[in-house]
Amino acid sequence: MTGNRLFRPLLIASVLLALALVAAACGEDAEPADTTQATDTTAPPATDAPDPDAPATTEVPAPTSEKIIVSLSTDINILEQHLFRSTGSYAVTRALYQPFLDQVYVDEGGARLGTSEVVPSPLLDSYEVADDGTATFTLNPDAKFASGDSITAADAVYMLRRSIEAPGSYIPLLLPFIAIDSPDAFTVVDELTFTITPNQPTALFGRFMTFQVFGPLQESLANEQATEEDPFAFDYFTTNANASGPYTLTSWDQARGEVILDPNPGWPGQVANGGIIVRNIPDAEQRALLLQNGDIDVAVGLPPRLVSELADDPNINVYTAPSTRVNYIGMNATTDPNLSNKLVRQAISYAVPYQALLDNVMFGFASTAGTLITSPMETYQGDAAGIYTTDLAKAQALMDESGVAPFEVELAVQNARSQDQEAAVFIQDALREIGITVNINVLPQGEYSEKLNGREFAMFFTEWFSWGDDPFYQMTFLAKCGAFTNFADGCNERLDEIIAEGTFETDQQRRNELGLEAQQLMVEDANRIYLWSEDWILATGANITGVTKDFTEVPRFENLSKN
Amino acid sequence: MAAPKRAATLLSKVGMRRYLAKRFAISLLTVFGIVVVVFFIVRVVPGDAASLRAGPYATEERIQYIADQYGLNDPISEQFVDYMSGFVRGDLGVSIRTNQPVLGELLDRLPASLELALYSVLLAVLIGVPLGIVAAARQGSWLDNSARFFAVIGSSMALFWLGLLLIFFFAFGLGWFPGPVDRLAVGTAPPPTVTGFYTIDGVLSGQFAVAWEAVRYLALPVFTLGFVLAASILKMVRVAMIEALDSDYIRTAKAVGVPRMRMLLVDGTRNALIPVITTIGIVLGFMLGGNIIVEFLFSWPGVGRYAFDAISTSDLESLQGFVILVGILYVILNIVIDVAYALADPRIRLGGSAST
Amino acid sequence: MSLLEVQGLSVGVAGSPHLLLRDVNFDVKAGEVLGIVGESGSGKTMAALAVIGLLPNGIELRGGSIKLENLELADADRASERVTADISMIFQQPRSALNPTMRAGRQVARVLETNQDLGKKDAKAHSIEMLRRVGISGADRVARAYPHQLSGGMCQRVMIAMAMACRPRLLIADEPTTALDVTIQAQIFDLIRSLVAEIGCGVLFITHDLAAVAEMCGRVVVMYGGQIMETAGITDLLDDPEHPYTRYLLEATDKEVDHRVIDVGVNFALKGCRFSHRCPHAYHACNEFPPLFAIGDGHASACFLNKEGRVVTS
Amino acid sequence: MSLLEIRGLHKVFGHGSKAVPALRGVDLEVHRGETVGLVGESGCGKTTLGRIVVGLQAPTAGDVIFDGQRLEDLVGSKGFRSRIQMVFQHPDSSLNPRFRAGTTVREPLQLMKGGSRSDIEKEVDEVLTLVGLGPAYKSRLPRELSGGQQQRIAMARALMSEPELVVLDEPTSSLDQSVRGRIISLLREIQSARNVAYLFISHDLSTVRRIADRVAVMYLGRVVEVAETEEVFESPQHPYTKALLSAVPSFDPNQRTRRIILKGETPNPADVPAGCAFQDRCSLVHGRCREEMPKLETFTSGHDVECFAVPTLAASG
Amino acid sequence: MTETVPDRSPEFVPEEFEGPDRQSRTKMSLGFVRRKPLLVVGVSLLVLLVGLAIVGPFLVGDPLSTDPANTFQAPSAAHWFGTDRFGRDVFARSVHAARLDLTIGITISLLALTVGSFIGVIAGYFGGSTDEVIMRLTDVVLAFPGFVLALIIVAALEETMVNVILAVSVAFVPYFIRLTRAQVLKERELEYVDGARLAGNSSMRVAFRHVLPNSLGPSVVGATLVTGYAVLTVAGLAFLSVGIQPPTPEWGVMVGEGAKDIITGEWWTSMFPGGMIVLAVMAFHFIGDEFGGEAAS
Repeated sequence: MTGNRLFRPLLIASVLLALALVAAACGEDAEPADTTQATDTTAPPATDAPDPDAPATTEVPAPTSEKIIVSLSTDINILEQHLFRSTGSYAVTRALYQPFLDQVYVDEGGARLGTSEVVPSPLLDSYEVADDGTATFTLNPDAKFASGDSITAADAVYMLRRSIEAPGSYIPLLLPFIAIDSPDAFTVVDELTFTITPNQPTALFGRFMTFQVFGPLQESLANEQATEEDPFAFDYFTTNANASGPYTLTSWDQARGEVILDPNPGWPGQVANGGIIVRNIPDAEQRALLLQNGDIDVAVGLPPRLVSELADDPNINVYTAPSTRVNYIGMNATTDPNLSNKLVRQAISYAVPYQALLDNVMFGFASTAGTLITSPMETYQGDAAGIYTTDLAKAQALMDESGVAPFEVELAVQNARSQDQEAAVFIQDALREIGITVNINVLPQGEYSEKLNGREFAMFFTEWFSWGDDPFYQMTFLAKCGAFTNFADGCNERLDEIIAEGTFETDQQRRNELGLEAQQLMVEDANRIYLWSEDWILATGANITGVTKDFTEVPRFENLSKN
Repeated sequence: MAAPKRAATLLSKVGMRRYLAKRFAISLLTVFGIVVVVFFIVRVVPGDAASLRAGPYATEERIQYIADQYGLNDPISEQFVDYMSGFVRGDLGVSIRTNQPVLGELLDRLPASLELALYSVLLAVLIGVPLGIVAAARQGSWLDNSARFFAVIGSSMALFWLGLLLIFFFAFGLGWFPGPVDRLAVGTAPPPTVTGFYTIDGVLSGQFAVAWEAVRYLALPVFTLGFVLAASILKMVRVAMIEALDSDYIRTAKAVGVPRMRMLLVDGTRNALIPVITTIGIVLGFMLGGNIIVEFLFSWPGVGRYAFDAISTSDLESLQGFVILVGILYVILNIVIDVAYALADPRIRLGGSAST
Repeated sequence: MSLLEVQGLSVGVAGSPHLLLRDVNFDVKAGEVLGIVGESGSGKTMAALAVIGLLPNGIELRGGSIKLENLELADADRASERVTADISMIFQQPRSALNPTMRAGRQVARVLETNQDLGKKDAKAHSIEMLRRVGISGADRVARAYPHQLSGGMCQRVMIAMAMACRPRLLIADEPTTALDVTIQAQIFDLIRSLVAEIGCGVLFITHDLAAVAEMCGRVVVMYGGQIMETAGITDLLDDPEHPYTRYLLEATDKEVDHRVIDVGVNFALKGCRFSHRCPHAYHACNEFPPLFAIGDGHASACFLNKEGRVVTS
Repeated sequence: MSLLEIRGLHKVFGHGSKAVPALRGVDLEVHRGETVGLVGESGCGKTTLGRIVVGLQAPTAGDVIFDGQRLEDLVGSKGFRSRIQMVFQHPDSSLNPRFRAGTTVREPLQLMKGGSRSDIEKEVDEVLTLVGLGPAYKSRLPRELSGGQQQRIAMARALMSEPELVVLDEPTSSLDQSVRGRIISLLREIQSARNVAYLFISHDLSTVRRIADRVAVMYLGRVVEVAETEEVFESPQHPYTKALLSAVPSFDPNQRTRRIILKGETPNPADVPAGCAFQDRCSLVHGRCREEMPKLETFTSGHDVECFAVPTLAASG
Repeated sequence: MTETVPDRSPEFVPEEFEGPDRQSRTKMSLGFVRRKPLLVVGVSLLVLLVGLAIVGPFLVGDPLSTDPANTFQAPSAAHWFGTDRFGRDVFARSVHAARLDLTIGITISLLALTVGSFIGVIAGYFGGSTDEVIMRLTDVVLAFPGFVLALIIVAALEETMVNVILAVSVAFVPYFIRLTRAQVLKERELEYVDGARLAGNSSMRVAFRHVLPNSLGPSVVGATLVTGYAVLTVAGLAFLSVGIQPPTPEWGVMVGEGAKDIITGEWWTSMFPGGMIVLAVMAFHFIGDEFGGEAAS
């Protein structure tokens, strides 16, 4: 046919295009190392770029240490130390703001694990606590902001006051535990000395002072940037920083979720690397992949299943340590009348497949929770307290005894929390066995916390992590009658008494007794299903050392180094 | 016969100008409608914006403080007036999640989306148009049937599934392309911004390695989208071309001896491409927002990914901004398309009798 | 010798056994206007499209020969090469027959470019001249206009200019004036006649209007249901119609008829004469396909009966 | 008194600069039981006139008086619908493709007259028989009918309400020649059976000649000549009528020699010159034609012409 | 007619050729398969899927039943599509999902068709300012890509199944408004509409009894395509964890859940349900395309 001749050009064009595509794809194969080369050749100019916040970048005497790439699972959204909203933000602000105290660390399995002993951080020359609890801090005269200005006692006190007075900061939640209720507790003694005077001595004071929210902020800069509507310059510090910590903010590309940090020349401590690139890579699978390929050095927040896979990879180090974190499902008796029956709650607690959750959701990277006092936590006495193990027969018996007819209940889960969602599937299936139909409701974070705060959920997942590792502190938040964060709304007056007594109790024996009774009460009340206590996990390339776990369990950068 | 419909006036410039003016007026109206619709849809969202802004564990005082600060206690009509007046000044509000102006955040991310969109559409046009023409010209042949088969598969393809498939085979399996991470490798600094397109900026600044890397990172998402888009373009080109080839004027061209190839390209394609302009517009419009899935899948730092993050964190202010931006882009795009359409079709350009 | 000779032409829909054109024979001499007249569905347009090689998709030649000065056109391969220059065609809907996105002058010019090897510039000048010759006043202006800016009559003139620009030896005019007003029709008829006289080409003039045939043609082919009923010189046909269908058609134009006879559509499945299901004289023989019986000089009728009702034998 | 009287009817489509006048002052009468043929070329306004008469469109100005009452007063009133009906040009599209013939024909009765089922059915059968089809056709869908049969159904629908006037808008122009004749005969028979008046709109002069009692010729929104049919065909007066008649193809070779080929084309209705609309194409044009619009004036009794040149011709001829 | 000619012989019956007459019977024959291969593929696929959706759930296991001992089993005779991270049978889930997805898709499409064509007729038939207002509103809705519109509506409402259906329907309504309106505008010009008016129909009756049924053709074809797009949209939303949520057996949910497993090599948890989506959508598109449907925006 004549047609063939005439259409050939078009046909050929299409075929060529297709071939070109294939060729383009195949062409990649020839140069697998190309990506890294590109990285090497192009990265320096950008990092060398002069930055007003970090004029001294090039002076850092660390020519051999490259930047370490840390990938996070969350947004880096606010660099304001008092308003941070995500782990990512917290990690970066911790790098930018140096608290006055730090923990003592011990080496364990290649990682530096924080102990509960605290020492002055490089910002301080000395730190003393008097018997009445008054703490005197003397600043290191060499400690400087990234701008080169010295850090003064006035800056420290400004920051402390700000943390209390600024609307929107949730630091005030912390202060009752260190017995501080007014800005008058903070005093400038001289240029380098200031004091903090709590109402009474507390066990937690030193621990709290290691949190980045108590890192100095330059008063003069804050006043300069303040406006009438925004007297504490929150807007400015949301995107800018004059660092007092180990790093300065070199660049922040919000769209890519990338922050570049360079060592802060004014920081009196020792930074073990040439800087940090923090990247938000929300997808855990991608973080794992990048880590395997060596594209990133540190991956935070990998799900247990991936960690268990990566643990076998010789190029990857996986660090884990038990944590006092508690993962539970709250059962709100007031929201759902069926749950007001204690026997039903107990039945549910017996029905949950705890071991399957530990094995198939957490892949072993968790320990038994038991109650709000989790197994790694001080005063834990699980078996003695009679914590729940899976026993469907008992569960069914309790259901029968309760006389409650089979019912439906909603179980709320946050959309971003995949382990919770996975656990929900097992729990849904398990509760069917005792006639309870669970409807899983997955909600976005904002809506979830709002409804959680509003006590709208009958059953809901929560994870809680108390900075400071204290059982009574933990229970104050989660179990105290009427506590804002007691989302399950359970209330036991005896438990309240125990908490009140335990919080300031210093005798270990007594603490253990109180702990055991509290655990027994919590088992009996069964206001929550205590699912597991999640381990602290960090995965890095095999050439990375200096992994640090502190009270907050948020990644610390300054000790990381790459060989 | 029928009532006179034909006012065959030879107006050209006046007609075009009037056409554009009308088009523009309608667009303004549409934009207004978009803002209204989005504003009110977002306001019915369950949840109190103030407590969302305050974040978890916020105290009542903080929530009240925030509510006052953002005027959330005002009557909805007042809030709307505020939003509108802000909108007119180019203010789309402040993100709940990040406390940053939404417009700025969106504009930061727009180049990534546009780069992805344009390459995808380009690929789709390069595949879809020639294949569509060939299929139409050889209607009923095996080639036509394969093209149609491809078109159906393409338009039936679930983007996320195709994306996964490609990632599975080409990134994880064969390792030909980088994993679905970003526009560039972690650690590669983007080239100096000129257009915001890394491929172009890389070339402009002489950083060819970066440009090439950008191409490699673009490849899979572009192919994912391009494949799907090519299908709809192919389908439309084929239909339009068949219609054109079936038309009386093609028969005329044949009857007076216009060579077949010329007839195909000049008479056929030219006329067939007029409706295709609309399709490409629709496709581009689809891309402006439809790429949420692909941007999510490939962690592409564009506006779609931004929208996804906004949804999953209930950041309605950002979501609202995104939807409005997409709506406006779409409206602008439509004007451009209509003008292109009018330029391509003298019946519209010159006014007169064309009744569509 | 005939310019165009069509013999035994059969055309059918792909996949269907029934023929849309069945054993069609006619010829056109140079300088002659041959009319093909028939009602809708008679196959007259199909015959024309078969001749010019533009059968619609899905319709195929089933047999017969089409010879233009001894060049066989029914052979698909050679058809596309020749047809264009030697045969051109004008259509019923002048406006849609022109490319809506191309200026009228350009449409004429490019025909000149391809068929007369003119350069762009010459072709343009020539095209305006062409437009002038088809009676367009203000040809410059019309040449710059797009089809939608022109009236139907004007479009038909442009169409004719294009057809004539090929200098065809055969012009097919398929109901060229059906869509036009009667006063415009008169103008177009006039134009066609004068151009034919000037160029000397043969014309295949297709229409449903017997009166138009009477005006334009020397000889007529009457078709019904894809089949030739009668061919004759125009005077013979009007004065002395032979075939029952022709007579029926002529009577319908001016005589009172019985309205109770219900018209039915063409049945392409009929074995015999396609008119037999309507024919008032049909009898058993009509289930055979009737050949054309010659009755006189250039006069033939496809009916087993002559008009006296006697059976014809050939 | 005439059944229908049209006086100074104007119709303008569109507004402002886009306004296109379709009718520019039409006068016409139709008497009971007669057939008036309305002829003219496309765009002359004849269809618009028909649609106004049946009330499908409203005039811009002027009066339509039906049986002594103004149409605009009648349109809303009950029973008016049934008195004037219309048959359309395209039989294939004038019937609802989803309705069986019976449904189509029954509908006017049900909606406008009512009555018992059996009465309606009886009447349907009767009218179907009248149009030459019979009850057997009730179950047919339009696509199962030939063009002529469709047109018969359309006529049956129009006749169901026993109208006094039927506007026939080119009812035969889409039909084949052989069918056309039958429909004309049918129309005649219906007229004698029901004493219905026809306004027969057509561009086909030979068909009009066969059916009309009187003929009105329209050009660009005006009636330019009106007379008894034979008078118009045998003794046309307006130069346009003459040209129109002479342009019709004919079996008669002599006709061709008398042919008047008009110059140019009908002007754009949006842009009609001042004075006589026919001036640019007319061989008899003189100064007055360009300044003043001629009026329809009596040439002989029952023969009105709208041309300044005509009385002169009459006098000299 | 003419006296000299004998009348039609009363015994004469015109004979026809044997075999199929015109299209009606040929359509049923095998030639049909050859001429419309895509339609045949589409219909067979659809019949298969609908059958699976209706009967399947009775034949396969419980889609929610977990089995911690048998997680991530590769496809085998026991588990055709393997098992997922909960030890659930992917095939059982896919089959249950077929019922859900097809029901949702068809519901959305019918809902949008009904509402869209109703509004479309009103806009097209009554025209004028009614039309203008409706079309401007349609413009506004069309300014959002359908997916985005559905997304914000679902995000704005409670994420229930009903809301997903409503939200996605809203996104497709303008498509049907436009299709119907365009067809009504064509249809309105036809003479039977005037005929109906003259037959005494009120304008409402003309619009809905005469014009609407004749204008539905393109919309009905469009509806087959929209059914496919609706399935895609719902699944896409579910993939993004918007709308239908895990552990509901729904294809998009399943792909979303399974996407995590790709990196560890368990391709079957996402590939099979994804393939089902594509097959289902293809079935509708093969059918819709064959009847001349065009891509919905």
